[in-house]
Amino acid sequence: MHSSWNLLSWLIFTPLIGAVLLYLIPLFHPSVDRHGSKARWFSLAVAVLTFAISVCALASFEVNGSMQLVERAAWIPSFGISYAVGVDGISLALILLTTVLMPVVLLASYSVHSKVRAYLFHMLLLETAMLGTLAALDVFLFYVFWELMLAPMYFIIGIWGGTRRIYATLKFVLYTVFGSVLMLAAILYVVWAYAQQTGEMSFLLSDLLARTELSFKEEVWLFAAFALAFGIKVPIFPFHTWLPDAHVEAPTGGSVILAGVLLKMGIYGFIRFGFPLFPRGAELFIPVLCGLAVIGIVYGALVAWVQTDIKKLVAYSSVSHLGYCVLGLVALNTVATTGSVYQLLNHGISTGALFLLVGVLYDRRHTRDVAEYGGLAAKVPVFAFLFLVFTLSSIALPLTNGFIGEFLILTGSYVTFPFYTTVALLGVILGAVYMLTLYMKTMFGQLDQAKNGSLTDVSAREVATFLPLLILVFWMGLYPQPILRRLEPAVDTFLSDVKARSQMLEEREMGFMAQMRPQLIRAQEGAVPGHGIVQRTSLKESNL
Amino acid sequence: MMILFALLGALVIASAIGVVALRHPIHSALCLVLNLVGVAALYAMLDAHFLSAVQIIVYAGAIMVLVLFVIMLLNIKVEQPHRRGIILTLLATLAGVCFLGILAPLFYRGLRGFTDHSSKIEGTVEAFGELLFTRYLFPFEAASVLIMVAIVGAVMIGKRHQQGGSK
Amino acid sequence: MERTNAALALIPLFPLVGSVAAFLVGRVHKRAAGIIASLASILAFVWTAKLFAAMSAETVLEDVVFSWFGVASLQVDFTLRMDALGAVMCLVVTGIGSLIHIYSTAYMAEDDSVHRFFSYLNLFMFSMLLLVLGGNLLVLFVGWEGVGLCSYLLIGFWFRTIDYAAAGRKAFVVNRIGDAGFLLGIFLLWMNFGTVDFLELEAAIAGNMTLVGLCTVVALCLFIGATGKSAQIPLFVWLPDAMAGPTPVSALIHAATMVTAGIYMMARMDFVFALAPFTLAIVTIVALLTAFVAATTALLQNDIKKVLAYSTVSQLGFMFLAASAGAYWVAIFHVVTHAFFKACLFLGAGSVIHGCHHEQDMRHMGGLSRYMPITFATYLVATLAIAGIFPFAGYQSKHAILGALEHNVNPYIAPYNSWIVALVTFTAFLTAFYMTRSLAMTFFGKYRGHAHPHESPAAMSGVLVALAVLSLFGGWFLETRLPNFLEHVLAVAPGHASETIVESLLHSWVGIAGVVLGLLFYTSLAGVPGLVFSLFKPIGVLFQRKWFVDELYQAILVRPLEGVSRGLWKAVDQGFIDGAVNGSGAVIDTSGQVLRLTQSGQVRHYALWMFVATIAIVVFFLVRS
Amino acid sequence: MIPVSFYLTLAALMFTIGVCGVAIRRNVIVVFMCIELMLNAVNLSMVAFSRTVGNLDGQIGVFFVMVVAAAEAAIGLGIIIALFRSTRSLESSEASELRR
Repeated sequence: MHSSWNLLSWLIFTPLIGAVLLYLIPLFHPSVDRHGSKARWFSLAVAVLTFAISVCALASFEVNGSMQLVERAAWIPSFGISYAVGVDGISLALILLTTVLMPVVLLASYSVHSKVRAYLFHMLLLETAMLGTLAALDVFLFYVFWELMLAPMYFIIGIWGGTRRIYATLKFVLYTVFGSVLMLAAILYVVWAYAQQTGEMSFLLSDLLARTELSFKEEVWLFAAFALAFGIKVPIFPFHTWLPDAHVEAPTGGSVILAGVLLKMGIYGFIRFGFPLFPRGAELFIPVLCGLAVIGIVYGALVAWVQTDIKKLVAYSSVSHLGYCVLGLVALNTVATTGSVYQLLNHGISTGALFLLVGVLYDRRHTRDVAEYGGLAAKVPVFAFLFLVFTLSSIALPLTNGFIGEFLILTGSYVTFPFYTTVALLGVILGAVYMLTLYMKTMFGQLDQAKNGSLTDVSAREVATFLPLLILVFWMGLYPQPILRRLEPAVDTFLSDVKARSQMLEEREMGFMAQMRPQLIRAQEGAVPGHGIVQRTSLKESNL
Repeated sequence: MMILFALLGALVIASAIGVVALRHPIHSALCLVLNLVGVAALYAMLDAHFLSAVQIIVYAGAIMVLVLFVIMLLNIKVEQPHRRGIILTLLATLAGVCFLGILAPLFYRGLRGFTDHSSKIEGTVEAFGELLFTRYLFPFEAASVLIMVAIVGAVMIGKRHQQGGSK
Repeated sequence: MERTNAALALIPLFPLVGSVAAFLVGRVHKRAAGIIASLASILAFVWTAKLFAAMSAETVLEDVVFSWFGVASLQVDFTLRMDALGAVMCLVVTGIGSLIHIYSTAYMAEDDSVHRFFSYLNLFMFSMLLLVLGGNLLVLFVGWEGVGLCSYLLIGFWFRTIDYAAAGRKAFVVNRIGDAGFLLGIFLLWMNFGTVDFLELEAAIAGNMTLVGLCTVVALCLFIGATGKSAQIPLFVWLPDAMAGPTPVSALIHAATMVTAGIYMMARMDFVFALAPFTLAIVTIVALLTAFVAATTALLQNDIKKVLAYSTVSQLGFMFLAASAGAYWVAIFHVVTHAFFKACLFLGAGSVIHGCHHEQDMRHMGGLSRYMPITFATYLVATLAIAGIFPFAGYQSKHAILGALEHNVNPYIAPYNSWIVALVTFTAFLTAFYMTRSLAMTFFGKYRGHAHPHESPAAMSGVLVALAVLSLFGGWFLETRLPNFLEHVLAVAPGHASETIVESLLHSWVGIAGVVLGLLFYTSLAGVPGLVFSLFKPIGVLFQRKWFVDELYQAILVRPLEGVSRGLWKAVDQGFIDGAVNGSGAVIDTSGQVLRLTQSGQVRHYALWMFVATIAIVVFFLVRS
Repeated sequence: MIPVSFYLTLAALMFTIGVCGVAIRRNVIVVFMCIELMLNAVNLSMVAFSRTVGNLDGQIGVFFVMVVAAAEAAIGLGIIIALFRSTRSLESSEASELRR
């Protein structure tokens, strides 16, 4: 397929067009479409269409590490801002995850009863924002989409959420905005530096990567700003407290999207922007990120264990799982980083499915308290089976998707961080503890709550929502090669880009200093002992 | 000339103070009419004949009638003095004095350099009209649109309220 | 070594298909589930036997099913491989598995969710076969975790009782601890050798004395994995609880097959352990302790299945002892004979439980030999076998273990060989004693229960007879054939001289002594056990309460960890982090509240402020100029 | 001839009185009239400047201010009537909905 088809633009904006049409076509007006069922079918069709387009993108994608399906057009030429989109293996995989999850979420939207049309509108808008974020190759465009993700989520939690939704949604938005404002400042600084050095303005990532020269100190600060924005989104350990609240209060669909896609954006941001732009700054922060990731793994697992709210438990398990992704990312070798991206997909599927399952229970019983359940396996066997499968996927049992990701991450990161990885293995154990405890308390035992006696098993529609995820769990566990094959070259490109830029910056800075003030070099080396050594060793290992 | 100016100035200031100081709105309004007439006379002294006429007709005539009409329509009582109002009065007066104090040196320093071209211009209807329909045609038309919008707005405000009131 | 391609994938495939079919068909036709599952299992056995018949001791059958996953230098194929060791294990798994399937069709006939049972059971067969056929560490690990899952599901099969479900969870979690160690071993091996394939690893490691340090660590990690799966100290606590599952499950998973996976893995990785004498010394000590502690615990249990469970733990200790002495074939030999007689014992216990209407407490049994003669006879044979009395199967394997321990050349252990042999002999004596106790309490004396015991149906008793026959002749049959068959895969010590029957009988004095003493204590001298118990009360209580290991773990591990978790959640998450977050929010809110006082909402105030601000701005510019 | 700064001083005084009136008075109509005072003060200064500079532009400005003032009167008085109907008072302190 030719890139002049504008495949990516169609992909990104199809949901938006659908969202606008929801309001333009009088057929979907609440007075005509009383229960919103027409609007639901329509938006489902839009999401499926988007999925079809993403499959086309996959079909025209060649297996190599380059950016493909690139489209570029000037947007605000006076500031060098352009509309530039493109995908490599990593973003394509995440885009497919998004387009797969979206129909599932829309199918699950039957639990939303009020303002259906607005809900669907926000969901579709959110999809556009997510796809745009994943495809953007212009920093400004990325930022716009990044912030655009926030608005629909704000309304989804704030309007259709639970009892403490206002608190949760404010916390979510303020946390995220706090980070992303710093990121904006950093972006502007980088572009300013670029303009200073080249005499022209450009927000295009490839320009910034190729030609912006930053000093080590600048890099550290800029990476810190990016890391805060992305770290909050991931979320990395001390910035995670918005997540349980947001998850608990969000409606089912919101939780699924939040866990399934939004959390991935942090890691994606690190891969696409944070690490390549500021390789030496990142280098300095790797031990910190790694430590926080491991803390997050163990901490999330421990805290998840003592939760009594099912959604909160799953939310904390997300903190633990995303810790693995961060660990794999900062290990910076092909195995671990590929595993990290793969684990992003897994987490989207298994945790998304777990939230859907909780949603199924919540629709029937309107409580998320573990103590309110128990012995359900006898009453709702199909549900129990689904719950079991996704639980196992979540605790990374071999032949489910989770195992591949976790194994790749741990194997790869063991090479770089033997100690941290050994500690992270605690998470493997604790993961089984909290998930199986949850499963035992809800599914096993006597059916002692009278209200559970009238529970009905999953309906055909609900089965339809789980079916794609179920297939993916086993497919990705049994035969991950089609995905890994596309991820690996992209990850290799990422790693070599980081390495190359790091060397380039190092040489330029040294060269500049040698020209200007030779005596400074010695002072510089004295001031940051070890820095050069750390870099050289870890980059050598990243050849793996 | 100077005597006339002094008289007019005294009238303008006195009536302005009257607007602010008198309790009854009707009295304030009447003072304002006096003030406007005084200003109109000052315009005339500055050779702005057309403006002087318009000031009398539009301001003193039309707008003030409207204000008086509203005051009578609403049958407004005398304003009761307020405890915090005294502090506010003092504060406002103080601020005003400060303001004047700051302006005074400005006038003194800044305006000495001005040369006076007083004899060269005539604010006649003819001169005025020529400018309005050539250089200022667009603002003029825009102003007419503004007035139309204002009329529509005024009607809408009145009308909507009638509906609300009837409920 | 000749590597030949063969359709190995069919072996695990039969039970996998059977699992799905049994579940789907079984939902409609209860009886069909058992038949389908049994058929699948038998087919797997037949196919294994067919392949086995065609292979020689040196053959390695190989089947690369598909390339599983691969990133950079980490390329993993889904390889199945069957060499002599794999073939032996495969035959045991499918053979014993088929028998237990058949037994289960009768045992579980009255259960409501029999389709679920057989589905899980076949799934277990699938995983176990992957475990023994896996050609690399990861396929083995798939089976390793898979059997753990099935064990979890089957222990908690009667999930309506929350304790059973909790036992399943305990099994899974404890196994996971071992698995973490196992994973660590895999990481180390991959990191250093860039492969996880057994043959490639063997080629890289075997006999390379420079790798001793690495191998010590790797072997330790792998052994941690083995302690989890094969219930050794410190991770043995799950196995007694696992008796919550249906009895055929206990027989298949928790006696005959799954728990021996650790031994199998050790034998499979013998080239690593061979370079790690220090680790082997640790294995010896752990296994010795496990064998002894479990045997003492078994002495005073009243639940018939608990006795067998602790006996299994103890026997697994024996196997590890053999393996740690480098006599892997002996360990595998004991795995096989143990599978025969322990399956027989468990199924016999199941038959008793079935006959006594789900009574498991031996104090409410007794005199059952009259009601269920076949069960009694087979139980007797198996008891004599486990006691290690000639010519029953246990004799040959136990004798070989003691022989191996006597000639242990491990530099860390060799000086204490005689002590170890003495303790093992004593443990063997205890084994004979407590097994005789359970035999006597169950089948001798007067019936003390209230039910109406009856013999089990033919499907059950037939299987019992088959296993009893194996327990009777299995050891004798395999004694020379097994080492010959395994010698190309495992190090086999030069065979000991054959002995006469009299010598053999003399060598079984330990077992005979145990059996005789047990018979005396629990039939004619019925008052003696109580007397002995009251004499050594503290020790007795210690044994009876299982050395307080569960309580200990609960107190030093589980509770503190839960407390810490709760503390982290309340103090760090909600207190500290959210405190900081909400605190900064509150600061902004408060300052807003203060500033709000300036906002009176009255236009004239705002006007005044505007005026003041204008003055301020003008002043600012005046001062600047 | 009267110096232009006399006019300006006069205008400044008027303007200040207007501002004080806006701040002091609570009656909305009086506030409205004070605003007219301020407008007039500005107009006066503009006419004076117009003479100083020597062209009619300042006067044109005044003309437009008057137009706007007329429009403002129409709308402003409409709002005052609306306000009175809803609060039965012309106290500006009564109309403090913004604060809540």
